[in-house]
Amino acid sequence: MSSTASNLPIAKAITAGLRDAMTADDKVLLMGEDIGPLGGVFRVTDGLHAEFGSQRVVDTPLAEAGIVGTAVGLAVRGYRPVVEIQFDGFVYPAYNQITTQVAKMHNRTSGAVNLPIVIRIPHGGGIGAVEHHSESPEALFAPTAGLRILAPSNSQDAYWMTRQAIECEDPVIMLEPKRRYWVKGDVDPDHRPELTPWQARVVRPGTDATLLAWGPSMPLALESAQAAAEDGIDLEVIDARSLSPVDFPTIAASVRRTGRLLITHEAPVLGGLGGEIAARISEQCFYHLEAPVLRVGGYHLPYPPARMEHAYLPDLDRVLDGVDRLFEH
Amino acid sequence: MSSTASNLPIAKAITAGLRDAMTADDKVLLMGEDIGPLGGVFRVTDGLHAEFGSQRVVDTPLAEAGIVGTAVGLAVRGYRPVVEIQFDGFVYPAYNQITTQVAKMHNRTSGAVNLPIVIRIPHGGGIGAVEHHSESPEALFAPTAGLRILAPSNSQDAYWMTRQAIECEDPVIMLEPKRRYWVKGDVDPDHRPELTPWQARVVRPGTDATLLAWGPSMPLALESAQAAAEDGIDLEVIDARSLSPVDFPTIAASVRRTGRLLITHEAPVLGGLGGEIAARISEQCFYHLEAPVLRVGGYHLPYPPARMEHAYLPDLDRVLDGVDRLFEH
Amino acid sequence: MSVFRSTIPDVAADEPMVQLLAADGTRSPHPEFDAVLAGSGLATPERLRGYYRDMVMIRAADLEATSLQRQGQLGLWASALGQEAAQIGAGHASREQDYLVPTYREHGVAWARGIEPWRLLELFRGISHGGWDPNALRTHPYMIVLGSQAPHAVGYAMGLQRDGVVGTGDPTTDASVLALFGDGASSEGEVAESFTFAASFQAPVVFYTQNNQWAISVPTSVQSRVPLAQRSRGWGIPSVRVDGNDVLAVLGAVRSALDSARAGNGPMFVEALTYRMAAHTTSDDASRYRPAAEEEEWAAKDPILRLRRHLEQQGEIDEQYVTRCDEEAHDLAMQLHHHIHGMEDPDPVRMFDHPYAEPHPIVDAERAEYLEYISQFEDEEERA
Amino acid sequence: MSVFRSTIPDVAADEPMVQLLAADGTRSPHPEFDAVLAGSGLATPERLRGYYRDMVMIRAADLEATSLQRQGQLGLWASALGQEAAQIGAGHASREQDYLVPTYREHGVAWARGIEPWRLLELFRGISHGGWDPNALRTHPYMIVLGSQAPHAVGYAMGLQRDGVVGTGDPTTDASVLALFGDGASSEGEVAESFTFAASFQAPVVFYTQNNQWAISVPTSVQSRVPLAQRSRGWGIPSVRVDGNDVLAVLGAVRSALDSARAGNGPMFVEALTYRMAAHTTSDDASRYRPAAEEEEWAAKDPILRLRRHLEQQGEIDEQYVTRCDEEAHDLAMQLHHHIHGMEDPDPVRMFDHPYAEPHPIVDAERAEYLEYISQFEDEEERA
Ligand SMILES: Cc1ncc(C[n+]2csc(CCOP(=O)(O)OP(=O)(O)O)c2C)c(N)n1
Ligand SMILES: Cc1ncc(C[n+]2csc(CCOP(=O)(O)OP(=O)(O)O)c2C)c(N)n1
Ligand SMILES: [Mg+2]
Ligand SMILES: [Mg+2]
Repeated sequence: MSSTASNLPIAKAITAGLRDAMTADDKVLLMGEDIGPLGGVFRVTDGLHAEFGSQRVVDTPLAEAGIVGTAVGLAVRGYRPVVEIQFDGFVYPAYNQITTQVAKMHNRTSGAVNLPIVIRIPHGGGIGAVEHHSESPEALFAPTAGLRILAPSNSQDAYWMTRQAIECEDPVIMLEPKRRYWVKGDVDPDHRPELTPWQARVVRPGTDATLLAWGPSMPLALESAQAAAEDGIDLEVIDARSLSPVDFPTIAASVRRTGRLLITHEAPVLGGLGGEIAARISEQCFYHLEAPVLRVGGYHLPYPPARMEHAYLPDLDRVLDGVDRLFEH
Repeated sequence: MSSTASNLPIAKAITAGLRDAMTADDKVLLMGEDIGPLGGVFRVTDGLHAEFGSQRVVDTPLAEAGIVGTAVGLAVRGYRPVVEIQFDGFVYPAYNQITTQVAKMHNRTSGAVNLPIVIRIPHGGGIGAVEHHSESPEALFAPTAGLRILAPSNSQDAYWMTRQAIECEDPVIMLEPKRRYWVKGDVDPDHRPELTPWQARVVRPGTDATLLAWGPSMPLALESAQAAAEDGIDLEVIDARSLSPVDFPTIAASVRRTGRLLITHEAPVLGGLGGEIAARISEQCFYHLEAPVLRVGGYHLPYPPARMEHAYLPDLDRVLDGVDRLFEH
Repeated sequence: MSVFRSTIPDVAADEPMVQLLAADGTRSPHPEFDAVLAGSGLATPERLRGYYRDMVMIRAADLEATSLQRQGQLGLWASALGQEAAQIGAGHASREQDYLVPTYREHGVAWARGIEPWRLLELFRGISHGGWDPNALRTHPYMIVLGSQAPHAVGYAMGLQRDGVVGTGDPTTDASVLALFGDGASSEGEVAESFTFAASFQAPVVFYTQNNQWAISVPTSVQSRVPLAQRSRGWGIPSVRVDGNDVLAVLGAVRSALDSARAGNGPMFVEALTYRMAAHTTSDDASRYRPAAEEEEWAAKDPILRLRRHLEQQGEIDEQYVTRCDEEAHDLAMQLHHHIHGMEDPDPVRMFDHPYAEPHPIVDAERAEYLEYISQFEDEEERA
Repeated sequence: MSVFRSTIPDVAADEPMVQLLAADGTRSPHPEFDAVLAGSGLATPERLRGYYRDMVMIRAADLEATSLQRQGQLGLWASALGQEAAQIGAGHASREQDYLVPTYREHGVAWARGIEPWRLLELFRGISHGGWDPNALRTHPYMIVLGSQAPHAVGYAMGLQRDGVVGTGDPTTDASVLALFGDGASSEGEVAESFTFAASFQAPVVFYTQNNQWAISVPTSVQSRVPLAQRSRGWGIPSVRVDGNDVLAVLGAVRSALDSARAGNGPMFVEALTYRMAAHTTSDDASRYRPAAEEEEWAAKDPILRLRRHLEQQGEIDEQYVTRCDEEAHDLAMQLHHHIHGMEDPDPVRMFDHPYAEPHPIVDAERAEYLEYISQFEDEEERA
């Protein structure tokens, strides 16, 4: 065990989580493109190949369906594969395996087979990349029963969600906030957090409105709350943390207090996960809502070229504009 | 041109639409598994291979990514490929091509290349089938910009949407209501309908609440309205018709009149397209809604075995229960 | 010949086919496979009679299933008629510790692995999506999304490597995997990726295609211009084409490939040339795309008749045995008939049982909602 | 040898490599490709000097792009250093009417097709996702999702068949398609499916892999245990391995394959063995996974130097020409430098321009919303 609290960037917290999981259970193995000697293009598996060897840190052929599909077979055989998809935009060749196999095998076997597979996906934009490197595909996976989705936003969650996703008997997609990989935070690997990974966290209590975000959008949410506070608006900020299942009770409880909800995510608003959340909260908090649930997110466009992404991504002004609109009602 | 109004099952109306499109434009060609001499497993392409030959009605190798991917190349070369995916559950191997290529090529080429590709998918459940044959994947495609999605619910729409989807310069996914393929209806191939394919249709005007559905759920929606009428509740029934883009103005206008909205679809409620619609309508009609937007649909489960599907699919009782709940508020 | 052309066989369609039993039951020698069969004890007269019985039994079950479907008892049935030798042979060629990864038409393989036919029928009836424990029976569930099972097979084989049960030199404990897919499914990219993984990691997996000439209405020639057996050679995966209606050729090829794989020599590929005698499924009408003459031609190559003729020629089977097999087969069919007709529909609440292995709040809430909703009707019924 | 083993080459790694120019510039004869080169006029001294110039130019552009990236002017750059012969050769081997389907590292191919380097740089700068008209330049956009372009190439080739411009006997109007992908991408299932479609429909497409030894940090041996050239033979697609740093071998192989395809003889596959001299991209650190010695070994096989030596040996190039090429290359680099440094960022509203070809109410509404939102700030600025 890493066994000492420390200050780590999110990427390194995941590395530590992987290392500790591999040490704790020799059925855990890593698979993916360039995760071996290179340590992954984001260096998340840095050092693990040297430490655990090529049977447990496997540089695979370049074929995402093959990676996820062989992970299924390994899981049936009793292994706990942790798969790295290099970028969000390259998960789609594995979409069939994830949607029809990973998600459904437990159900297909009437519960006889568990598939404790973790699919790690660096996700989101804002890194000035070329096409296909900045996607936010959460809504393309969340509707599929059998999958779980986690989206850590800080180092402590990154460490523990990695551990807990690997321990989970269900398949888990981990959406890692790629543009925050190098943001540091405290990690305490010795004390299992009280919150389960499936629970949302109220990161900043507030009274006037609720602001919900996750993963890479959390810093923006907190920054927005601070700015709003300067304008006299006290926002309650919630980190959704789990995107499947979404912790609706925690969100609803907050909205019942504040009467207003703004959701922000990088994915397009149209068809984004915010829609499902808005729909449920609108239903569950019908009599508490003083304004419609609003969303600030990407547009219904292919993710734009890097020099335009600042206008596509939610930013402080757009979130504050959303907050203002919450109070126009 | 078929040139005479007639009474046709939905499947045959699509056949007629394909035939007329192929006659009108020799760049139109059909591709898919078993669409040639067999006429497709649902016989939608019946007779077309004999009529147009194997250069225009192409039995392809059994590889969905290859089918959609070669359609992209044909479209770049100036053809208008109409692709048949045999069942909804088998579209996922082509998901990468659809999501990263079909949807994005026009944008990627800064508008230089159009991809007038139609992807026909028999969709939905209720046919007593084995696994993977009863899926409702609309929410897995609707978030992706660049795609359009049509869901005809009757023969006239089936004919004309086929024609119009093929004429459209954008790629269109046609979700065909497989369990209604043999339901007959009038088709008038001579008069282009006034409504564009992208508009919703108020199928039954009503005053007390709006019931929105599409494709295979339309008969249920109408049946429900009739049953509700007997209970003194006058439902306005809307056929969404286009699922991308959804015609929000028509729906919102109705809800502003009725003050209530129930959405029913076969896909799981959680993460279904109804969520996005509920979220938008809740926002746009905030002051008009007398009850939260409610949804009746599938559960967050893999589509169940045939002998349980009746309990999974929305039925008259569940929709009426939803209607009742609209008035509990 | 050009530097390009010289790289492929001159007449690519000329792929030899290993046959040990001719259609009339005549036995030809095949030094390599004969040795395998002799060494394995897989071809003793007693075993051969057993395969005959197996094939008769599974064909009876298959025909009964078709008639159950006609009676509305099954939603669908995918008949394996004509493929009995290819399936019974492959099933028995595998060893106890091997893991088999089937498609949806592997009734003979399932039978050989000890999976009762009613479990298959359950699936086609629409009771469950898969009824057995894959690890207990060392057989993957029936798989419907074509080709998707192939990487699972390779992954499982990679697991065997990590478990240290490959290449130890003891074939009674070393294990390997048999990955089954059809001629049509061979075109799926996931199958190709499976070849890549298997070759790169030298995984102990044998790919096995029953080339039954058709993928629904599409002939194999659309999937490959050259014999399918050649496909894997592009990865350096050795392969062979055998007569799939010849149980001995299938046994020899599959056992020898599995044993090579378990010994640590990497993947192999076997193409068994056979014929789907029935329509694709009970929903299909084969007369729309293939001539009756073709069906008749293949009827003459029937794998069951062939083995019986061989056993008769060897004097290893008598009328009595044949009759007993027929009777047992009839009994099996009757059992299936009664079992299925007597089946009650499952309580739909069971659909909430296994979406997840761990508790899930949405599923729990929806289950509760469903039960509450259903209870209204029960209340009504009670009141009525 | 077993019936299995006899189906694959004995030592699979023994794949002959066609080479016309040795590393030191020595020319060896190759009757078949010599005839192709002679017949096509592709290897006149003038053309060869042209290729030399092309390679020098594109290398200069490439190096400049790397430095522009270091200056923060590009988000990323994928250098093609070392692959100039493989790209310039393939580009020029294609005929005007052919359609080329590149990946994201095809700068030499783009150059040969008349696509100005600044258009490539735009992409890496993050101005657009693709700036040219594929039909006008008969070159597909740069493609990033590995392998996804391969079926497009086959589909385009199927379109050529339907247009009647294949196999008419006139190579000056008959057309074919060149589908490019890397050694890494060759593992993607979509590439395999492309082989299947191309073989089944005998589409006029040539698959072309620049095996530059690496897929980021993963050596080609992980993608295939046997030489990649052998892959396509599993489909009966003839193939050849050539020295990818030898522009003559590339020209001969690719032209002869394209001409065979356009003549109606179906697909072919060419593997060009080359080396990615730089890191994968400017984000990559190659020292983490490959030894400097390897890079040095390949530096000695430099394709540009090789052609120059050959031309020198033939007395077909002089110091003056070399100097002029260097000067032109320097000018090109300077032009690129100024062009890129002078570039203004596009108005983000342009992101709403091309999601759809036809009007779309959601896009229109969101564009309007965006403009209104933006106008607040303009108002503020005006007020300020
Ligand atoms: C990915 C996918 N695409 C399409 C189908 C529909 N389908 C079911 S069986 C079949 C033909 C399969 O042919 P083959 O692989 O030769 O197996 P066989 O049916 O002959 O046993 C098709 C197209 C499917 N099940 N999965
Ligand atoms: C489907 C997909 N998976 C992963 C990636 C990330 N990626 C970009 S380039 C690359 C390596 C490609 O290697 P190769 O095909 O040999 O081409 P090269 O870079 O050597 O030119 C990888 C893994 C991608 N672009 N697409
Ligand atoms: Mg078949
Ligand atoms: Mg490479």
